[in-house]
Amino acid sequence: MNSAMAPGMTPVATPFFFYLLSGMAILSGLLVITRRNAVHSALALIVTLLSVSGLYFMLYAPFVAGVQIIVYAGGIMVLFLFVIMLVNLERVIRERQFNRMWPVGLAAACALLALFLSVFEKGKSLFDRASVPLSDKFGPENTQQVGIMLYGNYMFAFEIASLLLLVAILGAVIMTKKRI
Amino acid sequence: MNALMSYFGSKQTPGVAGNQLWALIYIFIIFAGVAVIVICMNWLERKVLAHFQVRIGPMRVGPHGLLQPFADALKLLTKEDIIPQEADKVVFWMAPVIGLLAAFTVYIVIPFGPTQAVTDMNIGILFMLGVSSLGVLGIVTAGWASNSHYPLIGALRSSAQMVSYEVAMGLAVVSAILMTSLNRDGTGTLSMLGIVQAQQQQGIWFIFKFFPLGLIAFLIFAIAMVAETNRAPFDLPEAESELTAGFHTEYSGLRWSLFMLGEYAAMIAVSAIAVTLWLGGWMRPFPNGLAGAGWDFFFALWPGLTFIGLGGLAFLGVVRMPSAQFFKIQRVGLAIFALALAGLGGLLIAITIGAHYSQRNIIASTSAGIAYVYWFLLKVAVFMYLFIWYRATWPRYRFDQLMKVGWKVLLPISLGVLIVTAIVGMIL
Amino acid sequence: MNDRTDALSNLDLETPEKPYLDSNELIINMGPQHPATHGVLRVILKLDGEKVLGTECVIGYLHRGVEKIAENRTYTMFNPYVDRMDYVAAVSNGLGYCQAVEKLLNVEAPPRANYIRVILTELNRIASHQLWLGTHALDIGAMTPLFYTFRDREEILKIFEKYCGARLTTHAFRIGGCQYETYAGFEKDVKNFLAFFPPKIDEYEELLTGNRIWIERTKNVGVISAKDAIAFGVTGPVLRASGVKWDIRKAQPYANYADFDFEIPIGQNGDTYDRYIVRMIEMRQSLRIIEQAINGIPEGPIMAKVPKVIKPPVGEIYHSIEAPKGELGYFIVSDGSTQPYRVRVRPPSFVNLQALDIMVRGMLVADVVAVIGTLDIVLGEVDR
Amino acid sequence: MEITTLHYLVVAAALFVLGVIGVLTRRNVVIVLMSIELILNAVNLNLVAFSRMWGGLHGQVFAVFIVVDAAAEAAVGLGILIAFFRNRETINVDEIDLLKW
Repeated sequence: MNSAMAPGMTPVATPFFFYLLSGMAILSGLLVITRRNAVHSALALIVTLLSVSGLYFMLYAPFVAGVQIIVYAGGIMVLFLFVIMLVNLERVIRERQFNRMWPVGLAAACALLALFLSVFEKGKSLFDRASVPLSDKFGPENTQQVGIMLYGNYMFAFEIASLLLLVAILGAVIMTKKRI
Repeated sequence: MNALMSYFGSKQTPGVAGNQLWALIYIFIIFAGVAVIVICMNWLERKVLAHFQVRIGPMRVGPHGLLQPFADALKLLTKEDIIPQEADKVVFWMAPVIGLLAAFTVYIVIPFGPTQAVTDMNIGILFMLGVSSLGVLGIVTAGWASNSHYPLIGALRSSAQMVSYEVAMGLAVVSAILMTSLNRDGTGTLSMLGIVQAQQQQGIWFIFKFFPLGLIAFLIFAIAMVAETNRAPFDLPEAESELTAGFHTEYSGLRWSLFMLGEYAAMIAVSAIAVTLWLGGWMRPFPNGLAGAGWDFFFALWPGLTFIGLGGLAFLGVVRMPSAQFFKIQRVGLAIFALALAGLGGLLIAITIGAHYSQRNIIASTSAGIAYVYWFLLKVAVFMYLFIWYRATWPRYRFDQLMKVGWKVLLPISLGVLIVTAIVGMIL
Repeated sequence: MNDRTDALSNLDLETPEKPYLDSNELIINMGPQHPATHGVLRVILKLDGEKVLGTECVIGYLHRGVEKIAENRTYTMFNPYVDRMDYVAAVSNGLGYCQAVEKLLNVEAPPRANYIRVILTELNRIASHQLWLGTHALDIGAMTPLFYTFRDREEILKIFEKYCGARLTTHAFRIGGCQYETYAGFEKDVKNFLAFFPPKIDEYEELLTGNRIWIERTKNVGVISAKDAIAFGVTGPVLRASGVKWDIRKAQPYANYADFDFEIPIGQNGDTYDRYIVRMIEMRQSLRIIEQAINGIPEGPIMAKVPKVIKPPVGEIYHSIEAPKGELGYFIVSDGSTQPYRVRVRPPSFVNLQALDIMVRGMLVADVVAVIGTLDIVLGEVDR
Repeated sequence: MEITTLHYLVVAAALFVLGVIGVLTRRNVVIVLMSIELILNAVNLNLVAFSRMWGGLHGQVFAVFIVVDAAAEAAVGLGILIAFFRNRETINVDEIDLLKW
């Protein structure tokens, strides 16, 4: 693809893997919103997340891919499964799955998709252009570069993110505790 | 032929060099190898545990029960495949596969030697921790899909346990990664290869670095990894006396054996992380203290000598076996096994000596590769033995105590070690 | 009685007050097929997550009607049946029954018979405690002690086998004394055992006593106060661990226990760890008793004068002994015929098991297993 | 055939729309939360794709922030869900229609 790239980063059979991963992502995304059983949805979502993580690898963003696997698939989804088991109600599975407003929601979503597609159509020339040659930021040094960015340009945002996590922890504990 | 030879003499792992043929060959070798090692571990665990417990363990199938794992495998494969009526069939079917995949995927970044790995990733250790943490999904879904109380409690226990110990584990790993940033070029790395090379460059295994900081981080990891793989004394998810068998209570036959395969594969994987991060990966002991061509040659002989020693032990078994007619087949079998081991050892020694005297590149790289893999696996084997030893010695923790150890003991200590390591690293 | 025992009313398993509302209330069946219930005990646990809200024991899976069988057997014929109750301490069972009938007949076993009885009973106490230790440790997760104790228990069983031909259900004693004279080398075997065993106890203790995990798993687990223990009629090591110095061997000496010098270990907290310590010391004390008995064993007959056909006078008798698990009592009503009118056994396991509920309320599932182990129940005796 | 940024954008748009459909039509709160994760992922994919396109790392850094945000959102959302389930014994969105009861 690009000769300036670091060795070892060359993906093989790019189109094949792209279509495989994105197909898996979209298909299991479809499963997420259609399954009756929330556990099945969660498992489908895990497949989506892992496929998206594979797409990150193909976009030379290994750090984001790793974070995606460790935080999303390993952490958040375990949390989801845990909660689904706690609130496991047979009743919910038997009941109606979609709310009464579903045609409106579907129509709105379709309109959104149409909007996207029209934007893509209009901006085709913009998005279709060849990517800039890869700098070493996308090579083996990616993690280091992202780290330098996080602690340099985005220092303040990083601290706020950690504060956000702290608040989230406290909130979750207070919310779920029976007696405080 | 050229394609096959293309890899020898390369200074990179096949994945990094873009050598797809060899990457595939490595994947195949590693997967088959791990499966074989797991089967052997099964035999070893039963044998070693038996000797801890004044028993002799399996003795009937093959000489000294050597064929026991194959008999077990045959039994498990031919058992009736039971899926409970009320179970969620699809998820029940998928759960062991998830666990197994998570355990096996990790192996693609484990560096058995500087070039003996499938590939090397920029985010190697992050990838390993992430993928191995996916194993919990298999356990949780297994517990849920069984639709039964004991598996459900086991699954809830294990998810809480693995998530909490991952924190301490991750922090211990970070303190090792901090040490890599003390290289001469001043940049750290997450790559598994890079971590071993950093130890090579700094001339010290990280377990001894900033004594005792490296040691404490290593110990925290060593405790957390036992918890992470659900082994005694942290085997609460499958606590036999409390939850009958925990999350795999309803599993039998092939699916159950997949869980076992996944568990042992995960044990080997976490041991490999520990070896890579703190024990110098593929490096032989005392590369600085006992340097020189003579010492190099001496340590290069070890792989062959080990196999010859094992063959000798097996031959001792032949000699000590009762001479009754009944044992004749066993004696012959064991003797063949001993000869095979000794022959393998002889071959390895021949390669080593050949590499010492000949100038052929291919022999030298083969010999070096054997030594690397040997030292790596030897260190991993020590951990495997420790796993069995723990199991024989200690009672099981209770759930709240387990959480207490994880959050109130390991986490603060690992945080402290991390901070002190950072400060010490900055001063030096 | 205090509040804890008031809460003992039925679990009300059928109707949860607010269905579904508490998302994590769980009712599970522990047993009858469960690795840690020591047989076929079924415990219904009501859990809040892992916390035990209440338990209910369902027993009777091993009920064989031993007491009813007694009414259709002569006094002699019934003797082997008692071995099948507490099958890990068969000698003690036999001793209790024989002595009860002797009391009813008003005969006294000769001194030599009493000495043999004491030696065998104390050996059996050690064997029973060994089995308890192994299974209890296994329940808590330590596999290895089980195999150590079984290895050493073998030595005791060998002595039994040589003495009376059976290892487990010994039927060692007869009404009026002993059937068998000691075999040649009995003294040597017992003395060998006395020298062999103390290092083995040290070995067990080395694995467990100071082990941090063991201490954490057993300290303050399954606590029962002395008051509660007495109120429930709990006896044996469980009672003594709560600090009550009650041992029938001292309190109402039977056989010739009054001759021997030994101590009764007691605990302070009444928790699982104390019960463990008490039983470990009891094993050492049993060795002391055996040592005194084997050195002072007199010559003489081993059987008192007992009529061929045992026909006790009309009346009733209650006699109890200190079995390894607690007070083992026999209540026998005689109507003057060759068969007892009624036999009632007071089994220590059955009574001790009643305390399970207050011992585990508010604890975790893992503690239920530990407490069942520490109560040292044998389902053969609970169900009879 | 070369895979361009547009391809990734289409995938991201598809995931986004799927997420929106899930949020707007499903009754089960857990699945609604999962759909939100889908939306966040679609955004992340966009960011990383553009980061690749322009050759800067800002997109990747933002993606990391969004992952952090998703973790916080999931924790609090599921916490609220459990608290709600304790009180009302339902996890259907259209039954959560009172601010106070």
